Amino acid sequence: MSSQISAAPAQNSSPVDWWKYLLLAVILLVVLPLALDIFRLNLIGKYLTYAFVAIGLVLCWGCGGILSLGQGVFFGLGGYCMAMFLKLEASNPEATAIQSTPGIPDFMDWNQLTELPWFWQPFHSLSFTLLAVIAVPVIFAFIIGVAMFTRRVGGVYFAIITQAIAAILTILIIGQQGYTGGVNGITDLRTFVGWDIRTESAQYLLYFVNVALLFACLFAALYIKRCKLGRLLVAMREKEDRVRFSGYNVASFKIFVFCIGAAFAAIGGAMFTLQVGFMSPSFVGIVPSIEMVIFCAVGGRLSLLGAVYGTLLVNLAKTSFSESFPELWLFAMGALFIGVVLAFPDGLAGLYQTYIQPWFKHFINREKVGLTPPAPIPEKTTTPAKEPVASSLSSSLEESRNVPA
Amino acid sequence: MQKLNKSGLSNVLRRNILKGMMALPAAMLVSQLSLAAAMSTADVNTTGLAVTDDTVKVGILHSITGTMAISETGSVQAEMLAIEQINAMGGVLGRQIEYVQEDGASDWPTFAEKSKKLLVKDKAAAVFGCWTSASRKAVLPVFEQYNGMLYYPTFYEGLEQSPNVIYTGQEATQQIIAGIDWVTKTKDAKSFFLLGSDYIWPRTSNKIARKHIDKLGLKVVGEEYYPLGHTSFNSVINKIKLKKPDVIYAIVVGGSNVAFYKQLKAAGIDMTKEKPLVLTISVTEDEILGIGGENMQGAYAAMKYFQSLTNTNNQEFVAAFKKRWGDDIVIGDVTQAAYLGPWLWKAAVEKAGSFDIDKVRAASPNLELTTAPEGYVKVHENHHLWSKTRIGHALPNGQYEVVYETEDLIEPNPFPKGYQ
Amino acid sequence: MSQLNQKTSDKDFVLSVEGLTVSFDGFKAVDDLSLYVEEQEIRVIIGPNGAGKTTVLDLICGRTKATEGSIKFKKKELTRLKEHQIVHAGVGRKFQTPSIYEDLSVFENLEISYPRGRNVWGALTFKRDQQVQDKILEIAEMVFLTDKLHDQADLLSHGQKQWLEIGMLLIQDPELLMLDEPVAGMSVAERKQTAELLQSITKQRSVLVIEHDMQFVEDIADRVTVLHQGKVLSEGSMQRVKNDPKVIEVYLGH
Amino acid sequence: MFADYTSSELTAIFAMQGFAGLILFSVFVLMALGLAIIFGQMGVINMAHGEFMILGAYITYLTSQLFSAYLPSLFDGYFFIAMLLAFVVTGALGALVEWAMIRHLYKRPLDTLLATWGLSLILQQLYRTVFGAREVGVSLPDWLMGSYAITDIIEVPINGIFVMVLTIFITIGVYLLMQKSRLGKQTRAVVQNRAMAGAVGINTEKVDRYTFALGCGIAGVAGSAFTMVGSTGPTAGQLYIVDTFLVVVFGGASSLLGTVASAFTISQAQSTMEFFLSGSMAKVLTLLTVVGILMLRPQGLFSLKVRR
Repeated sequence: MSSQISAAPAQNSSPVDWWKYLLLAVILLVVLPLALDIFRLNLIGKYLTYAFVAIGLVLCWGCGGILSLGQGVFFGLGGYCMAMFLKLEASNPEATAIQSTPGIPDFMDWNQLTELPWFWQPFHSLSFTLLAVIAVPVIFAFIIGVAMFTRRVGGVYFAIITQAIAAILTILIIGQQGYTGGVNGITDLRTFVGWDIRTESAQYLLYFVNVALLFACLFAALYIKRCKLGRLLVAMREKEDRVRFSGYNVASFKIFVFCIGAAFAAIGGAMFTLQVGFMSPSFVGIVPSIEMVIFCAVGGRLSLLGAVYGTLLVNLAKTSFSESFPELWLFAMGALFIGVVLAFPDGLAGLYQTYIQPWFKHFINREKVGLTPPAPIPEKTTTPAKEPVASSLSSSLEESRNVPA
Repeated sequence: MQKLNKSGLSNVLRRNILKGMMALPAAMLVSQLSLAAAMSTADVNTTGLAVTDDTVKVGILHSITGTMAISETGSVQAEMLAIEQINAMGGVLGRQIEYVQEDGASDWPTFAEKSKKLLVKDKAAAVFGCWTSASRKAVLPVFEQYNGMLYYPTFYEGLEQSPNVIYTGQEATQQIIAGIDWVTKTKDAKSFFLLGSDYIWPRTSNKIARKHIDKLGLKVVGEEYYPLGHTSFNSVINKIKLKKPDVIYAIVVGGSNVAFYKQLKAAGIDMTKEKPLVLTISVTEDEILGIGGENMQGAYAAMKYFQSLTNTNNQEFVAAFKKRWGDDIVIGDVTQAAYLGPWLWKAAVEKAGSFDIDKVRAASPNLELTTAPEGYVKVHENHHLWSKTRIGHALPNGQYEVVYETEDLIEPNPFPKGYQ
Repeated sequence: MSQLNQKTSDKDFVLSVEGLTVSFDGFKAVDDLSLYVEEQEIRVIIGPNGAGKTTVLDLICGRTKATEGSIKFKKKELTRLKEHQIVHAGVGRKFQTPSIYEDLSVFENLEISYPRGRNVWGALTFKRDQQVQDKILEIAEMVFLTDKLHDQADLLSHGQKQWLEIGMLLIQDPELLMLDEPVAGMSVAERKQTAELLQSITKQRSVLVIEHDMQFVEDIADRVTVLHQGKVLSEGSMQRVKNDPKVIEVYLGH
Repeated sequence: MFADYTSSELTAIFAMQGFAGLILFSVFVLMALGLAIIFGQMGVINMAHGEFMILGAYITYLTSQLFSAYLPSLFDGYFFIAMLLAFVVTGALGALVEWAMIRHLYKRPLDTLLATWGLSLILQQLYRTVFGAREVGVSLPDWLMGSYAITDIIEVPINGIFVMVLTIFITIGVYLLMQKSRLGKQTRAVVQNRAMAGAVGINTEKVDRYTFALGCGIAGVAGSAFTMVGSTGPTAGQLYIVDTFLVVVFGGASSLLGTVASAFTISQAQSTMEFFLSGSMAKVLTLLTVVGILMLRPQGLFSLKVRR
């Protein structure tokens, strides 16, 4: 039966271009460490922690159409959990002998706390901390997800509410400075289980751990994107009701992918704390949350690798711009936002697919001429890139507008 | 007025303009060059800082963008002016100062990143910068790890003493205790309402104020904090009206200031009547620009510097500052403290005969500066400055009239016993 | 099996709707409506615009919550179930405008509708095995889309999209199939094909159809229910309904 | 906490506290009205709304400078001209932005969020370059300053009354415009069915442009009014944006009445809580309550149950 053969590889599940992942791995693991000194490499490592968030956004926003403007919350929660552990380690009684209450973090002493608050106690334990880094943000995401998705809050409303949550958490962290370090954040972190994280060798090691975790998240995201759940996400983005009336509990899938995004962000946050040596409420707020969406949009909201490249490029541009023209930076960043949204809604990945890939394939095909008869190229990428995005987003607005029924 | 302001800002960009200015005191330069030759670079720089036979590199690290740019602009201008003046006088150890300016973008992690860049990549011999406590806390580990030297200009909460920072602004006790003593003695104040933005400096400062008020046997009738950027203060103003304090002790910062004083005036609390009297430690002439002189008229501020100081040092400084940055510019306490940074560093380097951080640090304590606009200052062992505290009375033109000044220099005491 | 045989045991309706009422801010879109559908029956609901036809389907499939009344499907109360639970119970619903996933291929559209891996874990571990592929091919053939299996769904014609959506329902193998205007926008030939399709698929199930095309209704309907202002105006064979003076007045007479 | 006060003092305080809530309410309404039109009626998420407000504030500042330099005798009345100018200029900028950016994005509402965020960054930097990073002080005519003493304790700020009166006028104006005027009807028609509205001869492009410009113009007037109570600096606009969106969403985005009601609820809640709690906690609790209620009732306070 010829149809049997044709049934197996459906078009959208074309094989993974593993060489692209290999290329990224080579760039991150070989080229950059060799080409850059540890200062720059550490910066790259810092930027890559944002890429964790961007990967999560590809799943949530690109695939599932769920735009969260509160991903900074999860990044921050993960980072804070790690920072609490490191801070307790840095606040041993010897190092804090000058305080009125030695042995507690310095900012608590400044705020007249005389003992460690209960919720800080478990962070003496490494294993609890590692668990909390993931669990706290995921549980938080789960609660938000259950509250919002089961009530079918979607699209624009979801974006605004997550934004408000980010604002609330920022005010709370800043207001409760005796417990959280306030606007200063948790600073002056030194060692991780006795290992000085500020030395060059530590920073090299942390960088590689960071990249390894990034790839773990990339592959996890790739799996999700390519399995049935990934197709369901796309389906939900387009026709949520159809999915629902095909017998799926739509909310549970949204909650799942939102929690995954939160988990990725949290890992990024924890790695940020380790590599940068402090955590600050400025990551929890609205501005970084929106910036992370932009990293994802620049890379191409549907492309996992694009998210990584987008994050790197925007941040490198930001650093170099603000080093040479600090006052022009905001103009450039603003123009980038508008440009990407208006002209390249599929970001770098879209540019690659429309311009570079066809040329690339053409080139390869010319090489192959003579060896094998030229096979017709399945031009999957010629479908207008803007269309899916447009329809998905308008349907998400419809969804959100339909809420009051 | 705005035009001048604008051209001033765009100048910030054009650091190359300095080169033109360096050419001016050519004669001096020649004589200094021989000095430079006398002190070989290898001698004055044993730790690989960015020092050549003719130049030495320093960093300026403030927010040029973001919410804090409002406050930090004055500091940048002061530091640039000081550096230009030092260069015109022949530089430091015969070497012209070149500065690398970085933007902290009102974002603490960015401050950390940029400070690291200044120390690791640029090998800056000193960094002048930071404004908020949060940015200082963010860069502190970096300066300690890479052994840099930071000159920090802002009045702040104390509770810190780093070998890698010289604090050119006042720590909290210097600013607070003298002010409270003054209102109790001369204005017969008995009750206080403490108000602040919600972060560490106002909270710590109010704690010190409260302890001191308790010590004096007086009463605190209320203490309130509002998030940074909060703009509606009517509720707290009602509370103030209800509690009828003699003194509103206000440590509101940033844009909230504008809203607070405008609403205070609109609510019928006329500060010129001094019932209640407003005493602030956070509103400099810089902030009054935004608040509007007519809204601030009658308030008192306790600080170490006001633009209206009449000593000759200050008159020269104000004239030079206006010449450089425009006639309409105002100079606040922090701006003056920022101006001290490069001069203190120059003095320390020259005393040490070396740019090495460790030698500069060793040379810093007990260093005196007689040319400071605020008068005479001296560096304490604890890296803070001895300074006088003055009380200014706000005039409608946005300036403060100095109504009181402590007789002696106040010793800095960043870890005040009994006040924590 | 003959229809008469079924009628003798008419306590066992597949779907029995009783006293169903829903009001939107006081406006009763469906008002005390009762409706009974038998096994393997093709029931067509007709009525003028705004009669509440689509709302009835919405109520049955859980898209809209009833204010009052009960909907029993195989003796199971549906009014308290969530949409996906109603689907699991065996009710499938096609929307008025074709509702398919235009970004996915026909194959993937059908695959997503395949009733396996319907929870998060199931979807994560779902395998495209032979069983799934065979079923998809079978359904594709039924809905005349075998050639189009690997086309992206937005390239289909309007009629083909309607078929695809019917196919997506068939693959779930529901016992009650609800179709909202299945032949709207179809050519005459396509209508005929669709009518045949419906006849063939009712061999195992009941079908509830909303349709305006009277010729099509005559072709397929076992019985017809006429709705007017949220109430049942008339019910019975097409012939009877056509001759009902009430119906003529409010609907056909226009 | 009330034991120390006489009952007349308490009455006075509650009266003033209520008034403080009303001022906050006016501020919220002014902020949210423009957004209610742009977001509620057009579905565009304008993250640069705060920057449009600040533009209005800067225009007011410029006008005040101009008047005090050239027309000091007319200074008392400059504020009205400033508001008018603020409306016109921000409205014009709004129309420009709609033409250059927004009209390409009507089908992608979430993307308007990103694009307008970019716009807000550009505007902020523009203000910083033009007006300097420092806040500018807007001097007010004397008659707007000070307060009106009703009793010994109860004093009512005059600019507060001014803001309230202004709010009432603008709200009524906007309501009439949206409900009764041709533009309002056309706007609603376009929002409900763009294709159909176009088919019956409504120039949808023009309607979009005017509506967006109107929303921005109202933001400009709001900014102008805010110079009386708040600060005018390049980044001041960002302070308002979250509150503003919450007010609109909480009210049920498509209903102007809902926006007003939600502004009232939120402002009264916040000002009452501010009196009993610390400022930060009051803010957190208010926002939390709003978000909590939105989770329970995502459609907001006011919205019609519609048939779909």
